[in-house]
Amino acid sequence: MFTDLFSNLGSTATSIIMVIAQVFLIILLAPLLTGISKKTKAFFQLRKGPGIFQTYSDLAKLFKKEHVVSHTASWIFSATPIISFAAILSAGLMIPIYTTSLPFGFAGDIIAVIYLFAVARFFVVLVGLDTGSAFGGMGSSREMFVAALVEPAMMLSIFAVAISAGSTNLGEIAQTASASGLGAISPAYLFAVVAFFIIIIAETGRIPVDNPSTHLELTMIHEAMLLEYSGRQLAIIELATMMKQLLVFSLFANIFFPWGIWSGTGFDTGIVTISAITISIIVYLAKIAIIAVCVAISETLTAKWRMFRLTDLLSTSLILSFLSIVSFIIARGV
Amino acid sequence: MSEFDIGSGLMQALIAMILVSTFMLLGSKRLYTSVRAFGFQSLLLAFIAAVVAYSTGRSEIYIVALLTLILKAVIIPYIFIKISRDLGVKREIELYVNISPSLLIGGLLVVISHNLAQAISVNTQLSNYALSVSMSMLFIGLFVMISRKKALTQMLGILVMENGLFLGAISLTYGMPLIVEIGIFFDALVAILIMGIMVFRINKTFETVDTAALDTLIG
Amino acid sequence: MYNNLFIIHVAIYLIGAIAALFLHKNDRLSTYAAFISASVASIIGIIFAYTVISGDTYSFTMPGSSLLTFNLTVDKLSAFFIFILSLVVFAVSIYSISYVKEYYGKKNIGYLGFLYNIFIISMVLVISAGNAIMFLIVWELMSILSYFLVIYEHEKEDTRKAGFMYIVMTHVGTGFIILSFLILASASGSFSFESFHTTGTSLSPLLKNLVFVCALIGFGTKAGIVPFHIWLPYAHPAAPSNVSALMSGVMIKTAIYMFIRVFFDFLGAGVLWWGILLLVIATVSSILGVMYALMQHDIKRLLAFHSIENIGIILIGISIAMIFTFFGKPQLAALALIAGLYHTLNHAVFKSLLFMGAGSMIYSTHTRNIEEMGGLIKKMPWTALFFLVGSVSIIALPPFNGFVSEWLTFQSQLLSIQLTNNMVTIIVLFSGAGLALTGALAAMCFAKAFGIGFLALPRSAHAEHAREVPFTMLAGMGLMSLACLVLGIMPQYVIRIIDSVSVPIVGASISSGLTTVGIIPSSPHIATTVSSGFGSISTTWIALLMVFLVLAMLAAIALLLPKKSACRYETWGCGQPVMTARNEYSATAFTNPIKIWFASIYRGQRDIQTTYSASRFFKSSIKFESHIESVFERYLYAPIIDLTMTVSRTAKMIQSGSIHAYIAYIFVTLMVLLMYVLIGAN
Amino acid sequence: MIRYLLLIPVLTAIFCILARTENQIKTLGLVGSTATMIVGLTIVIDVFRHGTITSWENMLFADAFSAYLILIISLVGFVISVYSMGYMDHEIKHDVIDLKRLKIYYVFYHLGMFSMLLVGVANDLGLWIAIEMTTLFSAPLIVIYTKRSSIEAAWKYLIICSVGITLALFGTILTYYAAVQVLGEGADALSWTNLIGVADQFDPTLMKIAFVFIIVGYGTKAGFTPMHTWLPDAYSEAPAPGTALLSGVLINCAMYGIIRFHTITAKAVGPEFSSNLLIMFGLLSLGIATPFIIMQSDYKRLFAYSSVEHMGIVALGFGFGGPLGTFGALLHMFNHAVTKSFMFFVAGNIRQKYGTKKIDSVTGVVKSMRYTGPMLVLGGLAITGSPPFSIFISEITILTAGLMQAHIIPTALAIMFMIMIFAGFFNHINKMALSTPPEGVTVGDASKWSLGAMIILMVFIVVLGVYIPSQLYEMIMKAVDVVNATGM
Repeated sequence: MFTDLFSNLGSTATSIIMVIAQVFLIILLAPLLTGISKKTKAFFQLRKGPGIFQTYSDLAKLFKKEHVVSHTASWIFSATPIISFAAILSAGLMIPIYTTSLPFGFAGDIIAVIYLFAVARFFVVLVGLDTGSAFGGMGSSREMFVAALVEPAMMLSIFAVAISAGSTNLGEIAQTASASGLGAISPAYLFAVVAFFIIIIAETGRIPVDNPSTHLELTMIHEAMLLEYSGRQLAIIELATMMKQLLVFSLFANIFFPWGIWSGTGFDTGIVTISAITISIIVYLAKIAIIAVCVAISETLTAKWRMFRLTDLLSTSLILSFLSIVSFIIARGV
Repeated sequence: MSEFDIGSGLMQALIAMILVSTFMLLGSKRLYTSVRAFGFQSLLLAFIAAVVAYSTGRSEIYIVALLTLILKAVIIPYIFIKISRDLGVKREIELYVNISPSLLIGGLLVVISHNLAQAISVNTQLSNYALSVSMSMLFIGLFVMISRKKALTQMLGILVMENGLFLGAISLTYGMPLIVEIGIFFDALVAILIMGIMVFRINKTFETVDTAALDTLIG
Repeated sequence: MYNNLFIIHVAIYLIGAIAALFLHKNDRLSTYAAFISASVASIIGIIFAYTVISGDTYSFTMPGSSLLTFNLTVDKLSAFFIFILSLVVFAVSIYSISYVKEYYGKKNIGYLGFLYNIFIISMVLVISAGNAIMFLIVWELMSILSYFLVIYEHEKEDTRKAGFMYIVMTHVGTGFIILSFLILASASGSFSFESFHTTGTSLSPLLKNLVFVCALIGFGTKAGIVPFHIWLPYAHPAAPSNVSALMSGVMIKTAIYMFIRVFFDFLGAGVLWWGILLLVIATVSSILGVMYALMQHDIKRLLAFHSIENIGIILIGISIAMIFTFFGKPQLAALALIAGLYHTLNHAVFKSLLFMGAGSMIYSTHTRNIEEMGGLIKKMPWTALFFLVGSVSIIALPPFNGFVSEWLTFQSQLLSIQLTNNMVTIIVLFSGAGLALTGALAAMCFAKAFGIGFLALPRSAHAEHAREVPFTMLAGMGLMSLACLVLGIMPQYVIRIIDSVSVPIVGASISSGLTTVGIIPSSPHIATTVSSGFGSISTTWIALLMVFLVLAMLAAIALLLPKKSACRYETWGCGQPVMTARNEYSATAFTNPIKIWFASIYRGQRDIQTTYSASRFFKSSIKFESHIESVFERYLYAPIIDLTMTVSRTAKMIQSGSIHAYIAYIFVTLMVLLMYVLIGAN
Repeated sequence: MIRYLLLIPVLTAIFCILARTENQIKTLGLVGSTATMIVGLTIVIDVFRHGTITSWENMLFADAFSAYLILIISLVGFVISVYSMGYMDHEIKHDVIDLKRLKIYYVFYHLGMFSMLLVGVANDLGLWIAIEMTTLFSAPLIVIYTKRSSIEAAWKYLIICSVGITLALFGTILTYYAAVQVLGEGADALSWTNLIGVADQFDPTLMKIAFVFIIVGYGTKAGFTPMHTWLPDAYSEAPAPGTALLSGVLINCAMYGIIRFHTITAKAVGPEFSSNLLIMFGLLSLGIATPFIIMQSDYKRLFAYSSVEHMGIVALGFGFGGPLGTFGALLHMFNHAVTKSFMFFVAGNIRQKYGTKKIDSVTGVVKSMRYTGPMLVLGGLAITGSPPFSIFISEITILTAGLMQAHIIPTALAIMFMIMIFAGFFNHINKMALSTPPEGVTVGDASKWSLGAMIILMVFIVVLGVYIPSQLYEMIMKAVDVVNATGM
């Protein structure tokens, strides 16, 4: 009776192993990515900067520290780190990391992923309001504003990807793209890449949209909402944010540059499989590292924009996605 | 209708005179002259009725002629003059439209009536003429009601219209059935009576018989 | 038994209505009479709806005279809407038992209970009418009764204005409906819907388009689509909250029902531009609805605007179904229609939940302004929880119900790629961006509504003294919250049911897309495997995953981290010694970025008045006023009203009081007509 | 039987003159109208069962159409007399009118009834006399309150209607002239049955001219725009039951006259000519009533303009024609008579309570008057054609007929005007009914007589909104046959 679900993979056990592997990969890689990104920025700013593993130590320390909760705050405040962590990790199970045959690929497609991210965002925004601090409210307001800007552009770029792949399930999108090799590159594809790149910057709160390393309250967006968090709660929510960043990068990497990803159907081929998986993971690491570096470079090259200028940026993305769709539809030549 | 040919010429002359009397009424600026013109017109009508009665040989139409004579040519003008004396109404008629344009419009109305009458195919020459004059009187009566300010002159307008009707009834159909005819007669009389009472009322309440003052109910 | 269920349930409503009226001297008794009977009747209604959906069409003809025949036909579509109605009525009735206590001694409860029950009957009959005359009668009855409910608190000036606007708008709508039905009736020679069904598709193109446009305006007015929505944000807040829940949850759905009935059943969705026009209107409605909602601080007005938004989302599904039907893709049409119907059900559930929540907030705080609430989560934890569930559902967060229907809508938009008409595909896909924008703005709006209304410190004395509402009110809300969850995590069953409803309409089924896969048997996922696999989700599994992860994390925290309880302290306020509610971010400020972004649409105006005490450096007070302009009221309706007024004023001059003029009218009329005859004769 | 029908009101009027006390007059009035109603209904049933009946050497007769008119007159007339009991009681008590005025009211009320019934049963062009009589007998009802404005209204009523009636008489004469050409001279030429029998041989142009005079003439009395100008004045000045009589019953008599000639004209020159004129006047009446309703400041005038509107709708119905249109128009005559009388009763109650006819000075009727208040709202809905009230049914029938006869634009225009009228009307009703009453207005409703009369009408309004008894249906269908000349 379980065969349907795991028909591609042979047995329940392997699926469980794969799920666990993915979970740990996501949790473990997320701080590393932040480290790489910080290091790159430091490099270009001619600083030495912290090591790429510094983030791990920061998190470990935060877990040990005591946490302070405001009098004003309600249960929403305490629940949010866990809810947003769970939501983002659930989304992570639907995004191809090193394999396109996701055990939970059927449970949610890209739309579900975006809405799971939205769950995390919604609760974080509530927290911004929950503490009663004016900064929190400001951060929440801006966060939602940026989200409203991002959402249409993102949905359209996803549409662009989905219609060309003929599916919204990420595993299949990656598989289709990877199977068609370099033939996937088309005008539609190029428009979509640029459009999506703008979106990952906005979605992960990078310059010019938000500055993750700012400590000036009036300019903060994401950080402002988390201002009241401390200790383990801060650690969990920071980790969740990093995970989201990793996942967005992975989305970008495996949708647009899926080459090298393992798309095997089971472990039955023994050593070949294991080597293929290893290669896949290494390629994956390389890809997201490159993306992180690219994002860091683009961050270094631009200054943070005034909030109301962001409409320009995101309408660029919207138009590009639109062009991508149009060129795909025209190219299909019906 | 052959027996009627004898009276045809006479009829036409009488009808023409009625039209003239109508224009007299329309063209006069004095109340008494108007009333007299109306009386004259009614007298002519009574004649016409008598001619019709004679030529068709239907004696009951004589009754109609007599009633017309008594009521319209005598009693109603008398009532009019009495009312105007009692109320001290000014002799001069107040107008919205002056005499000469009034006459012009009257002429136009006669032309229209004539055209209308000609459009009807069943007409003989006489009935054609009678119809056009009676319609003219109807229209001119209406026009008098529009262009004259005082209540009394408005009543006069109605009476001219009724005379027009009567002319039509008597000369086109040689008198409708008597009972209907007489009914119409008394109805008209009652109407004039009630209006007369109303005029007194208006005079008492508004201290004028100028109906232009009766314009408080708007919207 | 099956045949009698319908009659029985209507009869129970009726008994409740009459009993409430008779017991009006005793507030408590009439409350029980009205609302308990309504909830009993609604249960029977649910059973009845179920029997029809799983069985055959139910029809019933009342004995009537030769001109007026009343016949009821409840097919699967009607039954589905009766199900929605009964479900909402059940929860709302339970809620009402305590809610109406607010009015004890102040208003006539018997009258309210009477109207409430009769209003429900009228909605049931609207949904089940099988004949145009009967439909028009009950339709207008529904409007009138809801008008009476809207003006229940008619002592307030605003309520009277809202009532007037509502009755006029709805009557305008009815006028258009009458025209469209009469065209159908004069073509088919009968008023029965059955004959409309047979002749509708064979009408001449002109008449067909006329029927469509009239029906669109007519029912669109009731549904509240832009630009006919202006009554909705006034009327829904003016009514008592339980009635608002019914109006927003059910009444405007009757228009959706009729959209489907007319466009598919009568007209066969046979013209392409119909679907496209409706799609554009729907998208614009959803965006503008949520945009105006964002600017509202009156919680009920906010929710009312969200009804406009959600009607838009529902109609996106339905219009895409029309487009697919036109292109001869019944399976895709089925998917889109199911998306629309699913959202109809969902909206009914969460919107009534939210209106009940709003009612509870008002019940406790005696204000509708969320700027004066705040901190309610501590005073009324259950209400807060239920309102949160409603909020998450309406903004379509998984695993709650709104997500499923929005996902289906997105999928049907995506599947337009299978159409051969490029232009249509692009329009449909682009509407997806509109839907996404709507979603994001809705999230912002409910973050505001919940965040400002329930979180942080109380913002006024009203909120300070708020207390949790009585049990039945919580029960009503709890039920609907549960429904939100169940509809969210078990869509596979719901879709099967809706599928059987939509099969007679579009002629195809998508139940093959419901693959049974899973560790837990019978918890399959839904997939849009229409002609080729496209996307799949399993909210059951998403929910399970999230629950599992949350539990795992709690376990991990408990096991791995040292046991430390949190240290409670003040919120950091930039060094200010005491944090008060005045430091908090306000709802106005929260939505200000959007207001600036869409300044051209909102046309906001602000007015700052500063008074100084000694010199201009010492401000004694600053008064800030800001309001937005209702574009449609100002640029569409106001000119029409002004024009009517000017014309009327001018026309009124003909009654000048002068008798001479009056006679002149007669004279002129006579002359004109005689000339007409003369010209005709020559 | 027909003779008794005419005799009873006249006798009642005579007895009223002789009566000494208020109670005697009022009792006489009620008894008289009850008797009239009973005789009227008997005739109606008789006609319904056995077909046309005649009396007095064919001078009087009743076919299905006249029986239908008699039904409306006797029924509504009776209810009005019931209402008068309460209304006049209040006026006497508050010294608004004295015994003499009361007597005038009752005498002319019954004379008015007589003349209207005569309209129904006059078997020839003598119909004209009857209609002229209705004008004369109803004029005194307008001046019951001896105010300046009443006199002004009465004067306008008399003059304008006299003009109209004179024009109508001319039309009648022309018709007779046309008939004489075919039938030869003699009294028989004037009876309806004879006229219709030979109408197709009439001279068409003559008949057209005749009908123009008829429709302008009787149209004045029926309140067709632009001849309606007397109507709001007269309606607003007469006492409420008098207005109910004028608007509910009398107006239908004029319409009856027009339709009799419409039948003949349609036969003589083909249906288009007279139908188009009716449609034109119908639309004009609807259209002109609209701004006056929207901008109205006096609620009795408001209801008066609504009568103009409804006569327009009736004209539309007859103009659209066909069995459905005529049916709708006939039904609408009845529904309008009932509903409009009801509205004027409401207006009477409100005026007696608030002492003003200004809409702005009336608020909170639902609070100050427990029964009249809701009735105001329901009546307002009913009169503007909202279901489930009777007027909706007749309007929808008429509109359907319009579409069936392919008059799409007139139908659409009519719907538009109806909606605008609804909006205008409800704006006023909303203001009057809701909110709290002004200071100084005590809580309390009108007398039982008044409310009783209103409840009787309400029953008709509601029942006919959802159910048309088959007897009534067949009865109207027979009248439809007469009007469309299909039954012969």
